Amino acid sequence: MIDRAFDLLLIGGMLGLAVQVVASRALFRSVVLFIALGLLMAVVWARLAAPDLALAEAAIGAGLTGALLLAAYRALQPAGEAGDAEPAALPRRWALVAAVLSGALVAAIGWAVLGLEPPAASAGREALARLGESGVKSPITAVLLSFRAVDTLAEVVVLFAAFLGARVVAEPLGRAGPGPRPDPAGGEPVLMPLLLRVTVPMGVLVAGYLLWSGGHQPGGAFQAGAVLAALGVLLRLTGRLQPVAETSPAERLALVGGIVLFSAIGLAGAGMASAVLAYPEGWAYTLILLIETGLTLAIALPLTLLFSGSAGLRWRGR
Amino acid sequence: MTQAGLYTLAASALAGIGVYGLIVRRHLLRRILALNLLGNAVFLLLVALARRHPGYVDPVPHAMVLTGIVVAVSATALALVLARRYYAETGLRHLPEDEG
Amino acid sequence: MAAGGALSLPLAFLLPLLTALVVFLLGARRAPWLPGIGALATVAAVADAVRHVAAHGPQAYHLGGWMPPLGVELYADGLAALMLAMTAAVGLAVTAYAGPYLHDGHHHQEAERFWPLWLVQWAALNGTFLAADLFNLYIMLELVTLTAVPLVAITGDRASLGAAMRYLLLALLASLAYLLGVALLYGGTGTLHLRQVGELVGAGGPAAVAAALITAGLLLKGAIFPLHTWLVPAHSNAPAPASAVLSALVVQAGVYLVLRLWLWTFPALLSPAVGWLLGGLGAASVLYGSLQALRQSRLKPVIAYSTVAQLGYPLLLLPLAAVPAAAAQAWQGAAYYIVAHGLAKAGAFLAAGNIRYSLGHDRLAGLRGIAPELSVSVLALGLAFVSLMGLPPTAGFLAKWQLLSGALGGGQWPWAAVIVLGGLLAAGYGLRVLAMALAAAPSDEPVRRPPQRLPRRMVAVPLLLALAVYLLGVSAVPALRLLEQGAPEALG
Amino acid sequence: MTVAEWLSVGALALGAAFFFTGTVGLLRFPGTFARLHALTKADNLGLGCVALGLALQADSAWVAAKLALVWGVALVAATVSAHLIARYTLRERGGTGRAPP
Repeated sequence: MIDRAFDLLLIGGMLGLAVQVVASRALFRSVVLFIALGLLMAVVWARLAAPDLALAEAAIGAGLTGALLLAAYRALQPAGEAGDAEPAALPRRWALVAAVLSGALVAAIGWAVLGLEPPAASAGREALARLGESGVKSPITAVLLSFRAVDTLAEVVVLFAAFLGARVVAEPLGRAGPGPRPDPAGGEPVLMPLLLRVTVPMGVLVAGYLLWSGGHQPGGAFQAGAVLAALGVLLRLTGRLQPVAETSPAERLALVGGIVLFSAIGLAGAGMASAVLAYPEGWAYTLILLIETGLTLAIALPLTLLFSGSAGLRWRGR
Repeated sequence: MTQAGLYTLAASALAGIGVYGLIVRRHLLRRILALNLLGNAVFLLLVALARRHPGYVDPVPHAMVLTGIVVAVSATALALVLARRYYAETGLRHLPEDEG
Repeated sequence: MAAGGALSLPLAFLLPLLTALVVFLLGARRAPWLPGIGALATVAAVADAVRHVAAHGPQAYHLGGWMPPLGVELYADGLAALMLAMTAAVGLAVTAYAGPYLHDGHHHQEAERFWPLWLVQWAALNGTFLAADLFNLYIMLELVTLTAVPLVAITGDRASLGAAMRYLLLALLASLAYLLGVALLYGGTGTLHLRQVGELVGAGGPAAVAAALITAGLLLKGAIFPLHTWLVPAHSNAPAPASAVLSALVVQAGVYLVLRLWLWTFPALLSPAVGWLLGGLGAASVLYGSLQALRQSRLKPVIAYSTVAQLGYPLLLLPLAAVPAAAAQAWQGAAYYIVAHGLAKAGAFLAAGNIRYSLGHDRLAGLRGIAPELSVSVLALGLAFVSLMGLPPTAGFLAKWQLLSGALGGGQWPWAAVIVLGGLLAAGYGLRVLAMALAAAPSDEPVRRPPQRLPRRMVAVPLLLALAVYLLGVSAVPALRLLEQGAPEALG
Repeated sequence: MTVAEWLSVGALALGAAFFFTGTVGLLRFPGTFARLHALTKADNLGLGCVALGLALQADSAWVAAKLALVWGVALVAATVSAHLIARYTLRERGGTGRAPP
């Protein structure tokens, strides 16, 4: 009873926020409400027994996407203009067409899901049954790095491709990313160094823990990479990391090293195990942990660079 | 109605809101937001459907959504950079309707 | 736990990917030979895959040794092998062409960025043709999109940025529509494997909704009328090698997947009404794209609208597939069409790139009198257009002939009429361009700036592509025999 | 119910009340400073009460320690962000051009 009420409250909040994101007059409000929606989604994932997703959503879906959106909001604000000055809304009949179209979509999907019987057998059931063969104890890590490893490989390449693409269309260094700091000459708030002194080591620790724990419980390269990327964003915003126009060799290695390692171990599987992307008997856990370590960097660095809007970063400690 | 059923219906409603926003709002940032709403709807549908099985939670959709979240942030980041550059070059924050 | 199948299947994905990563690691300037090596290695892997399919029938490779539904399968039948081979031919040509095009001193930064993007895209395209898994296909499609958009925007001018933005938003919408359908299919069947889904999904309501969502997404990616609006600005504003890849490969991957999914996964849903609807959209693309191509005043938009038109033909297979007398020939025609169009279109865009490189513009009215100076490029353009028109002895002719005789054999005269009309319109826009290019220079024209000299490799590549179209027109038997390996059971 | 459970329920209810008050303040108070005042004070206390209530129900001291850590980290984050918001507002509104330390 209480459970159902909580679900309804969550769904109501989620849909209410989504409507506000679309309908709100002020763009800034839409962006902030979208970030709030991301946090609410993290609660939804937890409700639906998906703690891995809750972690990833809070860090990536709400946190990093939010930071990217806010930076872009500021960049798309014309100088000296307070309001949003949005392009003229579409004529009324278009809104009607859109309403009919999206209403039809809702009806079609709703009708389809209500008629959908859960299948007797599923890939997930087999994954759980054969978890022991994968070498790790967490079913999601097993799916991501053993059963469907090629998806994970391709997906890290997607992130790399987004970084490459962002380089093609990037703005000049001074305007890109979060933009120039408001008062570079003025001092830093007194609490900032304190915060960094607490957050940075703790964040690295948390990332390391998440990486290691992915073998047997929620966590893994995605979550660890997201936490590291969040630290990168923090250091970039506080000026510890400065944007530069060149990618250093070390950064290049961090960007593609994990993917190269993953592909190389995958290819070696053709000779040393049964197939490409198979792990030799008894080596699965070690190799998966090794790959995940490489992937953590290959996730964290492009995300940080995409936020920074630069090809590289240099340390400028204070 | 089961919990999973409730959330699948919520997912279809969320998808509708996203598509509506994508059509009626022209500001590039709003269109990117609307696409992300639609993405969240798809993820929600996958996870809710994974919850229907008696006795176990299907890990495959969870892995798919985890992958999907990273793909979504990659695409969003590229779209935002492109929108900013487009604005810097043209001064426009929406795509003109007539060309193409 | 055995992989089965040829190792060259995963290599066709991994080799270009690894090349891209190493090129990025070293920098394209430090290793200008590396993309060429990677391209040759990829071509070798593809050749081996094609050889396996031709000799031993369809190949299935189980990545990680996990059988579906647990694992991801790579599957190459005749159709996939033909797509891989076409991609390899175009890929090799583009790699050879882009070298001198980008390294001429003006495009240093573009070169640094072009190579990794293009090589990742090649890997993703091979992955798209090989993946027998709905979710893996989603990631491959996203990878293709996220590499195609920067290629459109690589020149960074206003027109190309707007085109890239529009393309990206629509392509992301298409991906999400596709993924929504995949979610429904997995929810109903518990598997993501193309054929397993097909066996389990049936023809009920949820399957129909899923198929509609997936098809809408793919038609948007494949730029089929009325979802074609993004294509022309995107393809005509990109630099020549990018235009060639986008038109010959990227959009065709969408059309390929429409055929793949309807014939292998949803044959139960392919009722005559659905066939007519999809075929009708294809026919509308053919007619609309051709008519628009006739009205353009610049060369690259002509070729881009011709892409919209040519993408429609393969869809004509879907209404014909259910007609026993038409199915077999239409199947050969549609598959051959994708190959013929890919090669001819890549040749046409690269030849147009030469003209633009040399003259600095591509206005049709300014093409008068270029034939003596750009004879080889104009020849390549002309040969490519002849295939697009469907005249013998080209591959385009053969593909059209098979489609047409299939349609006539099955008594499906409306589709036959579309094919003939499309050919006539193509002749119209093709001859219009060629007439301009072959005309004598107007005598009253003010002195033109002398055309820039073309590197020899850029002259040769479009001609070789165009000649390949003729080779496939004259000797079609190996390719058609390849197509019979694992031809869909749904036909007829 | 044991004493610990009663205490736990009481702490949770108190925490919820603090959160409610803080949220009402955020929505109703005029001006950034007043809102900040309502939000940080009430919500930090509310979170503390909730953490305490949950810690009383925890299976082990280890879990209770983790809950305490959550509260501590949230306090640090709230302190710094409140400080930053206040500082920014003061500079924008005050018009002195110089930020306080």
